[in-house]
Amino acid sequence: MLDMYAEEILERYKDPVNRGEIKNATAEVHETNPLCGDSVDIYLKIENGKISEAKFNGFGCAISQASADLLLDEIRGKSSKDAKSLAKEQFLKTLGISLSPARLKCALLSWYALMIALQDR
Amino acid sequence: MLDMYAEEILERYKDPVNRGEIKNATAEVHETNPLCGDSVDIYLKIENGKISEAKFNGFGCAISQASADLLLDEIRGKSSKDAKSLAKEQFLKTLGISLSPARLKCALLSWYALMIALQDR
Amino acid sequence: MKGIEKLKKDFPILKRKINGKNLVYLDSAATSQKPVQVIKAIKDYYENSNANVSRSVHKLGEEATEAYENARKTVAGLINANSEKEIVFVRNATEGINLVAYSYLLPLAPSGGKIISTVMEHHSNIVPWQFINSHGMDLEFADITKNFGINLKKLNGMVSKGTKLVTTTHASNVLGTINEVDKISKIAHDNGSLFLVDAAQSVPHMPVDVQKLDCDFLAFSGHKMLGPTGIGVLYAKEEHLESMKPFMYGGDMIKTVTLENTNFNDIPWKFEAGTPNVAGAVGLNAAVNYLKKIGLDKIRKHEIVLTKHALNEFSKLDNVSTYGPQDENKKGCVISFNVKGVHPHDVASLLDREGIATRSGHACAQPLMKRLGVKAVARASGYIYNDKGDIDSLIDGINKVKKTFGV
Amino acid sequence: MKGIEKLKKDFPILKRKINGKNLVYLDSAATSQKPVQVIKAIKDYYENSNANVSRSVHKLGEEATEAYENARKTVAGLINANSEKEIVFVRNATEGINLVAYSYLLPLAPSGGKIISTVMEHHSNIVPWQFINSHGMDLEFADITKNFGINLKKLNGMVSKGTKLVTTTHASNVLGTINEVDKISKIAHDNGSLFLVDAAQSVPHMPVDVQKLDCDFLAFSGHKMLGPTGIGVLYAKEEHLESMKPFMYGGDMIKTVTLENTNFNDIPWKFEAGTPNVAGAVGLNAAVNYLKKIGLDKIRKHEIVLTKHALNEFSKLDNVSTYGPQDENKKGCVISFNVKGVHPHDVASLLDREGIATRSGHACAQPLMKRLGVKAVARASGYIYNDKGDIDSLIDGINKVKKTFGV
Ligand SMILES: Cc1ncc(COP(=O)(O)O)c(C=O)c1O
Ligand SMILES: Cc1ncc(COP(=O)(O)O)c(C=O)c1O
Repeated sequence: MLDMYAEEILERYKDPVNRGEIKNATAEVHETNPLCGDSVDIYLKIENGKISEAKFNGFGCAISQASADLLLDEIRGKSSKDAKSLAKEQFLKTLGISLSPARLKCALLSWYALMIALQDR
Repeated sequence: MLDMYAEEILERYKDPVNRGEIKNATAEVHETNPLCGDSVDIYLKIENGKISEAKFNGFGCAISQASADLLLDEIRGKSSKDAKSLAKEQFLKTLGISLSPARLKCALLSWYALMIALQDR
Repeated sequence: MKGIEKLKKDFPILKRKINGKNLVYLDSAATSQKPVQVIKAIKDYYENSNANVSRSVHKLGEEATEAYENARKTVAGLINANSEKEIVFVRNATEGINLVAYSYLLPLAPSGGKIISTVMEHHSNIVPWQFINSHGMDLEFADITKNFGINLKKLNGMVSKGTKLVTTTHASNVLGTINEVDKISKIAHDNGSLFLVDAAQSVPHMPVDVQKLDCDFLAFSGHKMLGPTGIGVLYAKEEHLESMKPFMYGGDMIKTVTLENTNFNDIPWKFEAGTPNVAGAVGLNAAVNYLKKIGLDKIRKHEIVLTKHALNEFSKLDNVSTYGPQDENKKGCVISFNVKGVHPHDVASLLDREGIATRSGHACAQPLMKRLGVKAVARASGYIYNDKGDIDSLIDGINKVKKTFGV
Repeated sequence: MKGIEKLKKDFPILKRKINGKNLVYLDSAATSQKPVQVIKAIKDYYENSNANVSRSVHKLGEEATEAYENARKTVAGLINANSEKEIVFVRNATEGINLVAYSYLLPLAPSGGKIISTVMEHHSNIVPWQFINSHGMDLEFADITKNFGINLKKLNGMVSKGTKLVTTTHASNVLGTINEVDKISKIAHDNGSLFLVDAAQSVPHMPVDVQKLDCDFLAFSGHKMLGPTGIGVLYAKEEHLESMKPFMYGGDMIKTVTLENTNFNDIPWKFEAGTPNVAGAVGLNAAVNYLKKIGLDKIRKHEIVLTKHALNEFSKLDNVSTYGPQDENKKGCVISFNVKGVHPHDVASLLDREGIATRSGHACAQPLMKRLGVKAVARASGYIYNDKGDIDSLIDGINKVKKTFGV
């Protein structure tokens, strides 16, 4: 398990590879954690049932932002069906960060946004 | 100090000497302790500023009834002014019963009634 | 109960001398004593994990939050709630009932309808409804039968389509009567009314299953079930909690606040404003675990044996009347009584000299006193740490009272 | 403070290791830690005197009642109330404020009028007033000045004859600002309004005299002043308590109950329905005695020294902003701050690794966050058991945070 503040996570936070907007996105979701003010916007372009492009914008702690960045790597190129079946536990495993209960919400913010974005797909 | 259930108290409870009513009383007060349902009615006949007759009726615990009986012995024949100046502490001293805090209220029920009865005298 | 001697040892207070005599504590219907396990849980919490809950990312905060939410799960398990979301922590049963009054019934009151309670209730299940009544909703009280149960026939006749709430105590704190709450639940629901159970005297003493009872609300107090003071529980079906308005407002019960507007938190936190009684929940958790380890069915059986013995001994006393069912299977371990010609306060004071703690007065049930035609009663009530010897001490004590007063 | 090392020893939790490091507890504005004296008082109560209060004639009941009412006297003495009748025990400051909302303001709301609070309040002093606002009374918020105090000029302009309540925190849980409550009291009273003080962050830390402040209501929590969770205090002037409606209904708050009608009890019991948190009051009593023994003025002086040191050290840190007055004489020992580019949660998580407990988030003051133009803050807050060494550990910790994030 990675430390919450492992180099890899901090790099993702400081230099996210998937940060940005998609102009003509086919799905777009804004999700917040009111308790700490964290927010992410997820943009997807879904073509022929496949996620061809994925970007996010947002504000928040290292965990919420880095995990959003990692999540989009994980689902890009997948069918929306496959992406939708990504279980919470599976995603946390992929993240591989050792998280305290209070910080779980941070790590899952983008995953919740993704699930909403894919709801009717 | 007398025990709460000394012979003298129990005698007063079982065989009060001042129990009864005064038909043409000049002062009459009904006082209750709603918490335990104790009640006393005090009847006084005040002539030329002097308490010539005093009776009580009531229902309640040994302490409330015996102390009512003792109180009337104490004030009969006194001027209403003197009776009115009978302080709470003084009366308790006269009673001479060792009382727990919860039972103080019982002992003082008749004293409160008396003070109300003498209010405007 | 086997091993009751060992169990008594868990309760430090039972070693106390009162007026030179061993304490015989027979006032558990008022409040229960606490085992070392509960006292220690509170102490350990303050010595190791104390912090504010819910909003913290530091270690102590996480431990405190976990301890608090864990207590909620334990309580949900005890009464077989569908989920811990249905458990709201309050101060005591009284606050639980007031929460239902304010959050569910007060908004309905101006448009009428009816609440039905009973004459055998504790003041806490009467006075809140008089408050709602003063805001426009009718209030009626079901009577008791000569067997000291709720008159179901009459109750059935009282409930109508406009009835918003039927409420009754599960077990009477005066008569001991264990009410047929499953039947009352059906009567309420058949008429579209909700059903609230005052479980202050049942949850500590017997298995209670909210799903079997099919009640909408159920309230009880931690302090009567070996737990600390200052913590109680309101159980409510999830759908009700979702639709009800908040009760108290402030920190922790919100999601977002602006000067203009507030979004409330999810249930159950929506109903828990401000810093909760965390140590209270921790103590209650320990109490429930203690009770579960013995087994609530075993506790009930023990109390049936105790009650039977008490009823039997009381029946031999001249000039002593008792109030309540005479069948130990139909009542909790509560004996209310009067010695002829002796005020209950005098009974309790004289018993206290023998080290025997009993209650005297109206037992917070003045309407029931009136219905029974008495001003007050003396009351002895037992729990897991009492044995037949305690009942025998009580009977000896009553005999002394009788001798003192020459009855 | 002289002898602070000796004093630290009174707090068992401070011996704890967090992630292998000594605990440095800097989250007392959320909740305080408890000295052995308080923990022992609770334990002793349960082991020796536990019983239900008010209605009992047995020995334990008398002892419990005395302990409970004695706590009321101790609290009345602490804040110099006219009489212990003016002390109502509640769960926490939040419930105290809600009591005023429900019992005093709600009945007035339909006929209009205005409540004035401020933008620097804790949610507990905002959301209850939004509730009253929804019943017809206006609600306005006074702004803060650039020195993080309440803008008295603007406040003065807002108060009018129709103002029913002016309310403000005595000390801010975010900025530390100690407000000029005596002046605000005068502004309120000159306009015929009542004045409520949220004293959750002042009573634990400095001498507070309700007669000098001349406030109508004052609320605070036991758990922030070395006392147990689940007990708080509402002070109110006797005349207000006398005329106010009850809040919760049930046992203990009544004199007589019939099915038709209820006579309520005298103050303060009229406002305390059901079995109270007796052990909580006993613990609070011990906490107040502990604070008084040290002396509230000495505690305030100690915190001024600590705050001065903290302000000084923080001012040397690059890329770290703080929020609140820079004058230690004008603020409590609360430093809210942000490290540039680092979310407060990450600050707190990283500090936690060093054993340093701080808070992060909106600190239950979202409107103030908005006013300050931040989403959240990290917050360190000190109390009697903290010393300069703790501040130095914090500064070291923040430097580590900066290094980790390359700030
Ligand atoms: C200024 C202020 N007011 C009110 C409160 C609420 O206190 P409690 O949660 O104990 O009700 C707090 C504590 O968080 C506070 O800091
Ligand atoms: C039947 C019943 N209901 C309600 C209550 C009120 O409990 P509490 O005072 O803990 O709120 C009691 C306890 O006295 C009770 O016996």
